[in-house]
Amino acid sequence: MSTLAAVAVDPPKIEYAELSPMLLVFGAAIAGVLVEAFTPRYLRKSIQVPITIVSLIGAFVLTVWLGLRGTRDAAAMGSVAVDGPALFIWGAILLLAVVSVLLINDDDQFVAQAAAVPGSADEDRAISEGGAHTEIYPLVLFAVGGMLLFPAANDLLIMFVALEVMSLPLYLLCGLARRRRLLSQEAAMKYFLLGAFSSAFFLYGTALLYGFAGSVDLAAIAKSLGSVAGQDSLLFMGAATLAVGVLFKIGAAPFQAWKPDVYQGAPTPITALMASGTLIAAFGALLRVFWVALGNLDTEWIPVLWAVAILTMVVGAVLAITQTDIKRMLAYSSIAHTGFLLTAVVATGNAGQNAGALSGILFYLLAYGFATVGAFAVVTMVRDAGGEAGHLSRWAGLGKRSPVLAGIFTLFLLAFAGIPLTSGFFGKYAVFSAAVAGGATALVIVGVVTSAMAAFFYVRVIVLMFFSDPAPEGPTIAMPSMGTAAVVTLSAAATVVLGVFPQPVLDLAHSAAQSLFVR
Amino acid sequence: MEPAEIVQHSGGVIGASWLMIALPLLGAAILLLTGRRSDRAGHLLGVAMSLASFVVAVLVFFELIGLGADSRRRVVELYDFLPSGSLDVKMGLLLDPLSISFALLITGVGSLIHIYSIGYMAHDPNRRRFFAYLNLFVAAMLLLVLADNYLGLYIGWEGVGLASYLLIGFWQHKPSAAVAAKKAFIVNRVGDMGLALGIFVIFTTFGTISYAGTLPLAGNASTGTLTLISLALLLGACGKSAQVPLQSWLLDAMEGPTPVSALIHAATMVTAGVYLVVRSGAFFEGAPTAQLVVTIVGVVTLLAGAIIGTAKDDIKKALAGSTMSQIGYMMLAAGLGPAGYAVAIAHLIAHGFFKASMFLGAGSVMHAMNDEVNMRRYGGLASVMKITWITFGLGYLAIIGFPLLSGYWTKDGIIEAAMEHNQILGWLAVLGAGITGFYMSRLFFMTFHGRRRWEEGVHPHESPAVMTWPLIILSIGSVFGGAFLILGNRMFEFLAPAVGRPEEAPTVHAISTIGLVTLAVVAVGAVYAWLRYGRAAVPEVAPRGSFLTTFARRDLYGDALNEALFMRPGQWLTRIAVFFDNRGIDGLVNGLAAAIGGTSGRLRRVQTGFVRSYALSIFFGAALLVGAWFVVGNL
Amino acid sequence: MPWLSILMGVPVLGALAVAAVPKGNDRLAKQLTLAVSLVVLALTLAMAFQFDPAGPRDQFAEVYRWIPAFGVHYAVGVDGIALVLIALAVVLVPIVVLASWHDADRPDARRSVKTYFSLILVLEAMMIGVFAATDVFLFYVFFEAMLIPMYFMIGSYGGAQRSYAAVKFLLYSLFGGLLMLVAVIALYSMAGKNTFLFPELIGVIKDPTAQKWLFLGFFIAFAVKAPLWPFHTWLPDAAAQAPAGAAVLLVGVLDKVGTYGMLRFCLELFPDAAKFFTPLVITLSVIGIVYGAIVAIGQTDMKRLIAYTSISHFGFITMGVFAMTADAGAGATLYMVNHGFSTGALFLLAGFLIHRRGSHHISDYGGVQKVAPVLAGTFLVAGLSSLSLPGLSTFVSEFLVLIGTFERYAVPSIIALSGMVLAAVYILWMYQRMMTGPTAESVKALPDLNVREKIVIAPLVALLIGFGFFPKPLLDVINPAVKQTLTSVNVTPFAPAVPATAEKKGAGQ
Amino acid sequence: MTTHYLVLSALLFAIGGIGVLVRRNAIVVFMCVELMLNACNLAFVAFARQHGNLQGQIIAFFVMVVAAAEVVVGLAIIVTIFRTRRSASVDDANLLKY
Repeated sequence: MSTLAAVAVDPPKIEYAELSPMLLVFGAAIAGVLVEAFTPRYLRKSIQVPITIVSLIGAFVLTVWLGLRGTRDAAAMGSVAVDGPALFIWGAILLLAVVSVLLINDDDQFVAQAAAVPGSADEDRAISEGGAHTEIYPLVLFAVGGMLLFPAANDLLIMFVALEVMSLPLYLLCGLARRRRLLSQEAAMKYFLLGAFSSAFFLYGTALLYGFAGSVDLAAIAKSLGSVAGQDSLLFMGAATLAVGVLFKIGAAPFQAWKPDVYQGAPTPITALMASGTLIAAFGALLRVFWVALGNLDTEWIPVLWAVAILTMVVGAVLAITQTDIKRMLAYSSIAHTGFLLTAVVATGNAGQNAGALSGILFYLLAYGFATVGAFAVVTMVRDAGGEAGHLSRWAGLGKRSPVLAGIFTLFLLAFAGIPLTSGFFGKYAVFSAAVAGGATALVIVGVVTSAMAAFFYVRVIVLMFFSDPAPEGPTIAMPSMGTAAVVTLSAAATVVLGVFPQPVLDLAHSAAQSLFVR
Repeated sequence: MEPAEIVQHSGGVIGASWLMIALPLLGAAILLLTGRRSDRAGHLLGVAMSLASFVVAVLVFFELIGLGADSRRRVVELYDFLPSGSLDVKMGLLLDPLSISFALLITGVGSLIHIYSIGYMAHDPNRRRFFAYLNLFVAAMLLLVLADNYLGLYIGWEGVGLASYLLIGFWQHKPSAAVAAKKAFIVNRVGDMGLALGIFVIFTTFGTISYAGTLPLAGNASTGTLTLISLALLLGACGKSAQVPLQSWLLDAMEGPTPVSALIHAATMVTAGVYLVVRSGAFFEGAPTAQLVVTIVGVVTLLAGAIIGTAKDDIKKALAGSTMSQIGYMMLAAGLGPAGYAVAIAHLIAHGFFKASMFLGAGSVMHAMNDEVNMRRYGGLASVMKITWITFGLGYLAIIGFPLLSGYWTKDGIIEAAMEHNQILGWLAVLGAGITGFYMSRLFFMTFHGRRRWEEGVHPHESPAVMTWPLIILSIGSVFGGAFLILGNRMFEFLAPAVGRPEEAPTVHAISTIGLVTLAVVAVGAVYAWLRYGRAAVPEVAPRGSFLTTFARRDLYGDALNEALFMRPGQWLTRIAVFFDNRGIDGLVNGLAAAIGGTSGRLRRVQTGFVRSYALSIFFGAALLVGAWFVVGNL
Repeated sequence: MPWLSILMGVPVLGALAVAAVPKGNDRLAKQLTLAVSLVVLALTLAMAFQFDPAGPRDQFAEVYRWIPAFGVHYAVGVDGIALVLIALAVVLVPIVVLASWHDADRPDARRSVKTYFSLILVLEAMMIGVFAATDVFLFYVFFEAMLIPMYFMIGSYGGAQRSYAAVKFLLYSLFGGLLMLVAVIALYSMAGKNTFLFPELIGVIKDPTAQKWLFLGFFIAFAVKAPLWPFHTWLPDAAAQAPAGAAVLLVGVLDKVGTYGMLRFCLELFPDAAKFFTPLVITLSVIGIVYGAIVAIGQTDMKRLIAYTSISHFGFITMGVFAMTADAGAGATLYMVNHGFSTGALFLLAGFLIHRRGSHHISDYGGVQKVAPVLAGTFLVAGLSSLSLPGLSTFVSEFLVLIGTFERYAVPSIIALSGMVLAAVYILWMYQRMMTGPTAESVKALPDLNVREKIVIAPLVALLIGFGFFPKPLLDVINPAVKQTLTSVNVTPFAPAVPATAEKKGAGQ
Repeated sequence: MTTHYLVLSALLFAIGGIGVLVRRNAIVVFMCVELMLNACNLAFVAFARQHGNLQGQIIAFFVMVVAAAEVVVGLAIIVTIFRTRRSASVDDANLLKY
């Protein structure tokens, strides 16, 4: 007793204000769980949706507030970095999360009773009861919370935890598609097993780096790189396996295999969330790992990432050419875009260049996020008897059946292709120019060649929609729900605005990137 | 003596000489733009414009005469045509004895042919268009001879090419006509390449392309340059004047209506080459080699044309052959330098008269014989169409050089000049004269004498006055023209300011030894012709004839040669190029695309759908990463 | 008064208005489009009259910061070269609109008519912008963005092979454009001036190696656009499949962006590299001239034939650009304009024929001259302009290019001369096959040009003849600009072998 | 001293990894993943001992918790799949491919 009392334990100092966005989201998530527990089924949705949206918007507001307040430091005993990039990424994630939730708010997408066997009696009953899993909302909130924490984590442990907090709900959400449930469940399982597998690598890397540095704090690791000697094998091993974990999350080759399957199988709103939010979060984490923790090791990892980037771009572009499923094609295109983003990651140098590259990446992520969410939103609207009309052939002649929708989708495709006057162009320009400034011109040339290839399959979809005649009994265009319509218009607007007048956002990204990451 | 200096001029009739070109051009424009509306009066407008132009020419001529001999080279600035970096072309007209004599010939003979055409084309629904083209031709031809710089000449040069194209192909519904027209244009284009090249070299040498800025300076340029210029220009001249090797188009050109053959392919356009050579004399005189080539081309052509003329049964083709040959004479003379220029131009003008009269005569005959051109279906026409017979006869006598008629003076002048210059050339020219005597007599007798070999249902009759009067006027020219120009060296003295002159003028004598020899040779040819085609009966279908005959009939295999050398290889080249473009270049591109697609298709298979294989890829990926890291780290 | 912004704004607004026209009312849409395009034409003329050839380089200049982060400006302004090309564009647009009055509303294709016309207007705005841009980045933006409307015009309203042709066109150009993007980025970071303003980038890149690479980046993009042999194979497909009007704008104006870019950017930004690569470029050009002509002779489809003739003509233009003499430069620029008119007329007339007979195979025609003399006549004039007959404006430009090239590179110029003969072959042979000879059964009932079509062709013919005899107005505008360009390339001006001083002596004798 | 533990953990990690690759039954595969996590834990603890700080041990606890959470989610997914397919073999589920 006394001995125990003798030991003075000073309580950890937590800057709750700086963590408020995350806390709000997590709090709302827990509240959601309680709602599930204690309110009657018919009420749940009408409670969950407001909670989710309000909390997300609230979190966004708080983020903005933090930004205005000029917060730039490592909170919670330096384990959570609330710095410029983190705030920008938070803002981006929260915005896209709100948008995605508007998509998710559409029962038709989600299974009535996940436990029910497809085609079985009790599934029919569940459907007839019109029930829906309102658990998806807290799950989404948890995932978003994870996404917020992942890029802000300033030590590897937090990063690991965040990784799991982000991933686990997504594993579940992937399995909740209402139609084509076999695919959905398969996607969930694949995502889960591979995710767990890769996170094991991440953890092992963490362990080794801990062994090397004696700490999992990113700054400490960075410092130790200079001081510790003779442990290279430990260091390299650890760094490499750690890299596996993050590269898996962003879906860089050769760790991209999960992306097409999961994107195709998951419910489209969830795909949208993953393609936008997860990617952004993962990139934030990736940057922290490589720039902060392994910053002084760049001579070693830059060549490695060069290879990875080239491989990723090529694999994404080449494989996408022959895809026949729209979601699968978008998955490959997202792989290609990951590759484009990586060209800026390797473009490190002096602080100025880093800031340039960072702001480029941030802008790209935001632009791409909006475009991709919008694209998936359109995908949800093109349906036929068996749900969404995934197969490209079904999209033939869409331009004649509903010009507006096809036009908007074309806009997104052009943005992906990086045509000027769309957001994608400036994104591409930002990262490529950063890469050139960082001396990665060769990489950029690979980048443009692959984006020329990539352009081919975007263009192919346009050809299908506009130049080929509609198939008889083609897909019907679902009358978009308020949410979906809002999402599409919002994303389209963002794509155009960022494409014509990107300066404000560029400034924002720039000021966010100026301070780089806190150490 | 050097040519007189070129001086600016303004005001007076000379100042208004641009009307010569403008009027016919205007006529053409009106006739083409108003379309069918002007069908009724169109031809009259055409004639009026041509005559007006002639009047202006005459007035200019007299004003020019009025000036002192040494100030007869006047430039009339029109406007700043082509201001560019270093090339700055001011469009202007050069009025000097040379250009004005051409202008007179063109407008004079041109007007007569216009008038003649009223009758000849009376029944053609597109007569208006015909006159529009004729006017266009006159305008272009005048620009050619009047321009004061090579670019202007070039524009007129291709302008007459266009007019000739349009007129040869006037009866477009006849495929043969269309083909002939195209052939004429393309062959001419080959010549034009030469002309253009010549202009380029002139420009790069002198920094300008106006006559005033270049010709007087010719002496400052190296002989090599001058030779290059001259040969390039000669190529152009060959194209336009149907000289070997670019002669092949002229015979086909007879597909056009006969007045066209008379105006363009006998009297005026085909002489443009001679004009070019004489005009550019300063260059040629600086390049003896080039001059030699000119004379050789001339002789070869005059023989070739004559030989072709001997074998043709188509009256127009025969005349075309003779045209070639006569222009050969002119070329030969033009190649002799100042000594030859005058006589060349004199022969050119005389030839303009008698050849035009004969072509129109031939037209009149065809008119009478329902457009029959085969002389083997003629015969004995002398009695039924007197005027045509007489006028044609005079022209015939003139061309074979019957004493005291035009050809006698001008052609002998050429032969003598050639003799003095080079014996071989001279004797070949004499030989040519002999052949001329033969084939022209053949033509004349086959057409107007001997047994009547008409198709049944043909009732020849004399042509209307509107057609015969021009014949009469032209024949007057062909009788006296030569004497007028040659006696007292009139042409020589008149041209001197324009083309310069050797120190002593050639002595003109009515009877010279060479003249007599020539006469004898011609007589032999004529008599032989009379024996074969005048007295003896002419078979109605051409006998197979000897190898030589076929050789001549086939235009000395000129076309066969072109076909073998250019057409066939060209066709092959085209096919190959098209194939290469589709399969080669485009194939490469599409192949690349296909390759990428194929790779993609095969690579997809790697995505087996088995989660464990994905895990494997992650595992190996991790291994690779670790490996790479160690490799890089230990570098 | 912000002339250029207005010139771009009017068509954009017009396009929106046309797009807003209620569905059934195609006629109104067409009339609106025509009106707008005419307004633009009028405005352009008004601007052109205020243009001072002797004045400063960029006139009517406007410079606003657009994206400071990238040093990008919305900067427009015209010199003589840009002015005439803009004029070309705005002259062609109303003609094209009137010509393609019925192109979009074919009964078989259920395609929106008004979209077609609003696309034309959007394209017009971009064409003006690309020539007016004085900021390299802005130029690039237009350069790429232009592809999209043209892509849709070909793809949605073209012939049987339209989607293949459209995709080919887009990918070719996009590929070139992306290479150019790399060069643009590199140029920016190497110049290190934090600006894309063209005037400030002249002569900044000194390092020869860098110049060469950047030059290639720009050049390939332009060579694909122009198109220069061997990057040309997209053009015949695109031009043959596009509706006649679109083909005119594509070959007449869009492709000029390539040659314009060479003259403006490749030469002025990378003079040393340009000189280094000149032999190569001239060789390619000469090959293109002869090759294009020969392949054209072998075509059986009239639109493809015309496309190949254009490839030959673009050879002349690039040759003139890279000859780097005042004459050749002026000639090349003038060539861009004249070629627009001449090929425009040819494509439109071909379009009329195809519209009547429903076939673009030369062999399906014959003796048209007899039934439709005006059509045949204008076709002949257009054809003659394509073989650059003296008296038509195309001759002036071709002559200038050839003589200007001859000043520095005699042999290529001589080889190029053969293009004259080949041109005569392909044009006259096509005319012979289609217009002369006995009238084919299928065209017995072929109607002659109607009033609308006459109104379409008349101005083109007038321009061809007018500038053929009096090119001075254009040349006076072009010459100073070309001189300006050549001074920043600093090439030694041409001097004749026999100096003019000798004239006194020669004349004195 | 530490190295033995590290070798052991490496072995465990490798065994787990190989297991994931070779075993078909989803449950077993998943257990292999857990094995890998525990290998990591061993390493953490070993290092903690070496460095003489508690971080490693604390992390181990975190990892266990996370692993537990993973089990929950994982089993849920696997069970649903099993219910629909009547098989827990990971190889049966390959509708999504190419």
